Amino acid sequence: MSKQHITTTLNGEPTEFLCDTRQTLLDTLRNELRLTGTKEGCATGDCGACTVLLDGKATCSCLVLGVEAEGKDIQTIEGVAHEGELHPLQTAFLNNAALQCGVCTPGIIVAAKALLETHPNPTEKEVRYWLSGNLCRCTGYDKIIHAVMDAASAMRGEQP
Amino acid sequence: MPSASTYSRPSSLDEALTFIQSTSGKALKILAGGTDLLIQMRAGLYPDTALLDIKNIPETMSITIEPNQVRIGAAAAASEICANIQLRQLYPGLVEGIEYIGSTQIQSRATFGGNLCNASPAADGVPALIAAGGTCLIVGPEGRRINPISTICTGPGETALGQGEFIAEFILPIPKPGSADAYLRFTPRNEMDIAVVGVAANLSVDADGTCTRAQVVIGAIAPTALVASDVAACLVDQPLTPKIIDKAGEIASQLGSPLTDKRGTSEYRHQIAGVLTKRAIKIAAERAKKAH
Amino acid sequence: MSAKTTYKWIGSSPVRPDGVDKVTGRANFGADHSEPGMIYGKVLRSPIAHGRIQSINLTPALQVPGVLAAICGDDFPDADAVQGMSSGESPADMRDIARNVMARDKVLYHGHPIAAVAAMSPEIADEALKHIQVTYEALPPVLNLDQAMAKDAPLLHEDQITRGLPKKPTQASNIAAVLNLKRGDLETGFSQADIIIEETYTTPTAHQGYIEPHAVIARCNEDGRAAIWCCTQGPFVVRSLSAQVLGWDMGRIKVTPSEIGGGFGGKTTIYLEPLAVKLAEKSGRPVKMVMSREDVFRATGPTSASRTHVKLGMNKAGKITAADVKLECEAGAFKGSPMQTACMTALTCYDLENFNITGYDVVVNKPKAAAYRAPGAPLTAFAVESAIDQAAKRLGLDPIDIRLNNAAKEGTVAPYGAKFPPIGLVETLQAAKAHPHYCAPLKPNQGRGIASGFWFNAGMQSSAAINLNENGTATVITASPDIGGSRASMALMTAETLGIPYADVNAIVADTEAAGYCDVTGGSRTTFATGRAVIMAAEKVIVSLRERAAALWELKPEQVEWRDGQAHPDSEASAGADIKPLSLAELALSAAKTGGPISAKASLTAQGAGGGFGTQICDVEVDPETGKTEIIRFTVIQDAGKAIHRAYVEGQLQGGAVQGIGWALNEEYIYDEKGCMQNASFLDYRMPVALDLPMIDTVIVEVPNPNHPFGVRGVGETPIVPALAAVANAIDSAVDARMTDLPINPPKLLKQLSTA
Amino acid sequence: MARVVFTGDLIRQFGTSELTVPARSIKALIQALSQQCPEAADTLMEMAISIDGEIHQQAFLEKLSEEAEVCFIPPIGAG
Repeated sequence: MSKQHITTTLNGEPTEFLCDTRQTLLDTLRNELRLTGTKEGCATGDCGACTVLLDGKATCSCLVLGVEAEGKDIQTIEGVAHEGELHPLQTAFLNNAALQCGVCTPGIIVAAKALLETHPNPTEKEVRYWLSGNLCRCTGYDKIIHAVMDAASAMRGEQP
Repeated sequence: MPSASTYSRPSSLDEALTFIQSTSGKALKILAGGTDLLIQMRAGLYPDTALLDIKNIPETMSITIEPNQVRIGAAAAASEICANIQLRQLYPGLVEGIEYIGSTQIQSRATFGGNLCNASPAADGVPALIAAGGTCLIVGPEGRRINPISTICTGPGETALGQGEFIAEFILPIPKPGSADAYLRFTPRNEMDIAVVGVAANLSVDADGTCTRAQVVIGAIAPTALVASDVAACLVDQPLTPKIIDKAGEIASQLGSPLTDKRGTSEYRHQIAGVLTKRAIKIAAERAKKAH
Repeated sequence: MSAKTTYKWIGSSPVRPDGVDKVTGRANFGADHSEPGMIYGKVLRSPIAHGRIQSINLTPALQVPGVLAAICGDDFPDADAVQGMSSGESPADMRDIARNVMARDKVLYHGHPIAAVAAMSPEIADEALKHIQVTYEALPPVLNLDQAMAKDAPLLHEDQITRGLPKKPTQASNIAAVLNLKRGDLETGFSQADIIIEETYTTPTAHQGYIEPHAVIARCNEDGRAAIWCCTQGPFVVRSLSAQVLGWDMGRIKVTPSEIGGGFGGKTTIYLEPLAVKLAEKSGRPVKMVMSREDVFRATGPTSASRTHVKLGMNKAGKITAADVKLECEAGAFKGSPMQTACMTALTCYDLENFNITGYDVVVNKPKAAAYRAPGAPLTAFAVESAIDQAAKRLGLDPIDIRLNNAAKEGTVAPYGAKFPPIGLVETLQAAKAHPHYCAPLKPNQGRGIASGFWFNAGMQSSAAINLNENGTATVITASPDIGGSRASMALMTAETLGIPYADVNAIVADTEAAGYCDVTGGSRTTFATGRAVIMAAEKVIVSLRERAAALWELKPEQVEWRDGQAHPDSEASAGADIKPLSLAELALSAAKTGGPISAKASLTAQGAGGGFGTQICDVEVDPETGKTEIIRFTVIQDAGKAIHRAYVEGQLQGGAVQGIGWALNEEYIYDEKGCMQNASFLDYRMPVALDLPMIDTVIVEVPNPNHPFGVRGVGETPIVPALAAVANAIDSAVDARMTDLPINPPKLLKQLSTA
Repeated sequence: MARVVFTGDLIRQFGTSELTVPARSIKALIQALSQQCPEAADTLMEMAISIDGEIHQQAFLEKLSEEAEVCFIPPIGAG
C-alpha cells in the first residue's frame, strides 16, 4: 500500500498524517488520527453521520479520499466546542433534548454549523432541507429542528 | 478499498496530460466530486486503477459568464454552481437539475462532469445540460475537441470518451431574450433519492407567448437522457395553452422504454414522465414570458 | 412512597448527564473502541438464500499474508448441544441463535454467515474472504408465506414440527407454531352485526434502521477469560447468549456496553460477538468486527412481513359484535416471528365478547426476525385499526366515537386473559377528540386519519446501586444501556427520592462485572423496572441515613424521619430538645465516624408494568397526479402513567411515530426471485428524511400505574403501533383510496387512483 | 382451587383449555401440572402467567387465593 504524506489544517491546528491513496478521509480521521467523533453509518454518503467541514463546506468524509484533503481546512465535531466553551448548537441540542442515542448528533451539529455560518436566520423548511442528508432514526427530527432554530436566534444575540 | 495505486492532482491541463501519458496502458479513472466513483470503488470496481483528480485545474473549477457564452468547469462543485446568482438567472433549470443531486453534503462535491460521465440514465444534472444545447471541451492524449453534450452518454455507465480523455468544461450559449428552462424530477422521498423520472424543458416564447423554440429532455426512461423531439415539435409555433401543454404531456407519457426496478414500475414512469413534462413546460413558459 | 402528585424534579427536562460527551463527539460507540494489538475480522456470507453446505476449505484464506485466524461452523460446539431458551427479552431457541450466528449444515438466507477471518487490516480480511472455498447444494428458495405454507413447499428445517395444533402433527412443516385466542361465539356475534368488514392487509419486511451498524471488539486473555466491548441493548444478554453459543461458562466473559447508536429491539440479540471471541481466541489478538450497512440490512433482524385477514362485525350503534383475525407472519430463517404478541395485541384496545384470533409463525429464506419496537403489534394494529375506520365510514360514525364505544377500560378482560388494572385508552381518545388538530379545516386532496394502539410494556429483571460521595453527591450505577436519555431519568428518580438536587446525581452505565444483573433496555421497561430498582436502592440509602442521624442524636432510627433531603427527629423526640435537622451532605461528610461509606443496592423482577395505550391523529396531502403522500400534521397522544423526563418522553412519542410513518409510506425490503435483497442501502431503503416531515406534536396523558412509586408506565414502544393505520386512514380520507398493502408508495397509490 | 386457562400448545398437551387445580402457589400449581403432563414442564416454566388479571413474567413463588384465576400466556417479547 503506497502511503502519501498529507498536510492539512485540522480543527484550526496544522496537522500531518500518512494515508493510503484509497483510504477515505473518514477512515483516516478515525483510525489514523483517533478522532472517533465522526461516525460511519453507511459509508455510501446516504446518512450524513460522517459529516465534516471541508474548506467550510458540509461534506460526507466517507466520500472523500484522505489524499484529497491535502492543503484543505478540516473541521470535525471535536473542533466545534472552542476553548472549553460549547458552541451554541451544542448547548441548544442539550437544552432541547435534541438527541436520544446520539450517534447522528456529531454529523448533524457539524452540518448545522455550516448552515448557520451561511444562513444566520433560516426558516424551519430551510433547516429541514439543509439537514435532509443527515438521517436520524430516534427523534423524528422535531427537537433537532427546534434546537437549530434556537441556536440560530442565540447566535443572532436574541434572548431565548 | 481495493489495493492502492497512484493518485495525482495536477494544477494544469498540461500537467494532467503528462500524468495521463505516464499511466497509458494502465487503468485510469477521472476523479471529480467522487460521490459516485468512491461508492463504486468501495464495492470493488476499478481495483489497481490510477486516479486523476481534476479539482485543482483552473479550467475545470471555474464558472465564467462571458458576453456570448457561459463556461462551467466540469469539476465545479454543485454548491458553487447553485451559489452563482447570474448563472441561476440565465439557466434556472440547469441549476435546479444539479441542485437536486443528493444532500447538502453531496452538493459540496457533486459536479456536472462526474454526473454526466457516470452516465446514469437517471442523472439529474444531464437533461437540462442537453436541453441548453451546450457543448463540452474534451481534453486527451490526442489533443482537445469540442462535442455536443448530447453525444457524450452512449448507454448506462458508458460514454463516448476515449482512453485517457476527460471533460474540462461545459460551454453553453447565452439564452436569447424570451428564453428560459426548468427541471423537475420525481422521487418518493423529498430528498436523498434517485430520480424515478426527470424532465428538463428549455424554450423561447415571442412577445405574445407563442413558442418559437423548444427542447425537452427526459431522464430515467431510456438508457440515456431522451431528447423528446416530438414533444418539442408539438410546442413550437403554438401558444403555450393548457391544452397544448396537456398534449405535450400525453406524448411524453408514451416515450422511451422505462424499466421496472426497485424505484418504480415502467407504467408508473410513463405516467410521471407525462405529469412532469406538463409541469416543467408550464414553469419554463412562465419564466420565458418574464425573460423578455 | 406516598403517591404525591407535585414533585420537585420528576416531570422536568434537565440536561442529561452524558449529554456533553455526545454533542462533542467524545462518547464512545461500538466501533470507536480500540485495543492494543487489535486486528480486524470480516464475515463470509452466503451468496444464496437456501442451500446445504457440502464443504468449506479455510486453508487458502489462512495462507493469505496477514491473515491470523479463520473459523466456520465446525469451530463452535454442535448447535444441538445448545439447549434451552435464551434469557433475552425476545425468548428464542438457543439452538436457532447458534445456527443463525454461524451456519452449520444449511444456509437459510442470502447473507447468512458461513465463515469468518481475522487479519492485520480490514482490506486483507476482505481479500482473504475471496480465498475461502465453499461448495453448496443450492435448494429452491422459499420467499413468502404462500410458498412456505404450500403443501409441497421445500422445507427449511426437516425436523420442525408445528407447535400449538390440537393434534400433534407427524410431518415436518415450515409453519413453526400456531396460536389461537378465542372467546364467546363468532357466529352469534356476526348475526348481531348490521355490517361486516372483511379485508386482507399486508405489511412488508422492514428494518429498525438504527444509524449505528453492529460493532464488537473481543479479547481473550491467556487465563481463558474474555472481554467483549459492543453496542448492545443488553450486556448481560450478550454475555449469556455468547457463552451458550461458545459453550463457555459465562463467568469467563465480561461485557462492556458501549454507547448504543439506536437499537429499537434489533440489538437485543447477538450476531458478531461469538465470532469475534472465537477469532480472538484463535489469533491471540483482540479482534474488531464492524458490520457494513449492507450486512446490517441483509443479515440482521428485520421485523416480519405479515398478512392479516380481518372479519369485523359491527352494529349500527358502532358496537363491535364479533371479530375474526387471522395473522400469517414471516419468521425468517428460524422460528420466532412476533406472531404471538401480534395476536395478543390485535384486539386489546377493545372490550369484545366474541372474537377468534389465530396466528401462524412461518419460516422463510430471509434473515431471522428480531424484535422491532412493540414487536408484532403494528402488524395487526394496521389491519384492525384500518378495518374499524372502514366500518366507521360505512356507518357514518365518528372514528373516535366508535373507538370510545368499544374501548377497553379498567376491569376489561384482555383477549389474552388478563384483567386490566387502571389504563388510559379512553383518556387518550377524549384528548384526541378535544385537540384542535381534530377539527382543523382541510383543503382539497387533504385527509385526516386516527388510530389507537397498545403495548404490554415489560417488567423483567433489573439491579441498581447508589453510592453517596463524601460531599453528599450520589452516583447511581445500572447496566441499562442509555438509548433515549435513561441516565437522566435514573438521576431524576434518585434525586426526587433522596431529596437532593438533580445536578448532585450522576448516573452511569456499567459493565457486567461492575453492575448487578439487568435485562435488556427494551420492552419500554427501563424507566419502569430499572427505575424501581433505583428507587428501592435510594430508599435503602435513606434507611442508612436515618440510622446515622439516630446514632448522632442518640435516638432510635424509628424516631428519625426523612423529608426534603434532611433527617428530622419525629415530633415526640424533638419535643423539648433543640435538635437541628441533618442534611444528606452533613451525614455523608460524617459517614466515616458513623459507620463508614453509605451505599445501597437493590434488585427485583419488576411485576405490574401496566400497559401503554396511545391514539394518533395524522393529516396528509396526496398529489393525485403522482400518488405521492405528504405528511402535513401529526399529533401523538399517549398515556405515560407519569412522565419522568418530559422532553425524552416526547422524544419517544415523536421517534416511534416517525418510524411508523416510514413503515407506512416507503420502507420495505425488495427481494429478487432468488431471495437477494435489492435495496440494502440507506439510499433505496427509504427512511424518512427531515424534509419529509412536519413537527410531531405530542400530548402526554398521565393515568398513574399503581405498581410504580411515581406511577410510571413504559412509553417507548406504543408510539409506533397506531402510526401505520393513522397514515392509511388519512390517505383514504384524502383521496378515497383504501390501501391495504404497505408501503403506500407513490406507484401503488397512483395505480389505485387511476383504476378507481 | 385455582381455575387455570391454557393457550397455545398447552391446550393440546392437557387436552383442554381450562382446568381447576388445588394449589396455593404458582410453584405448587406448576408442580401439579408437570406431574399431570411431564411433556409440558418446560413450556409451563417459560410462559408468562396472569394471576387474577395481572401479568407476571417469571412468576413462581406468588401465592394463590382460594378462587384464583390463572392464565398461562405466551411470553411477551419486547423491542
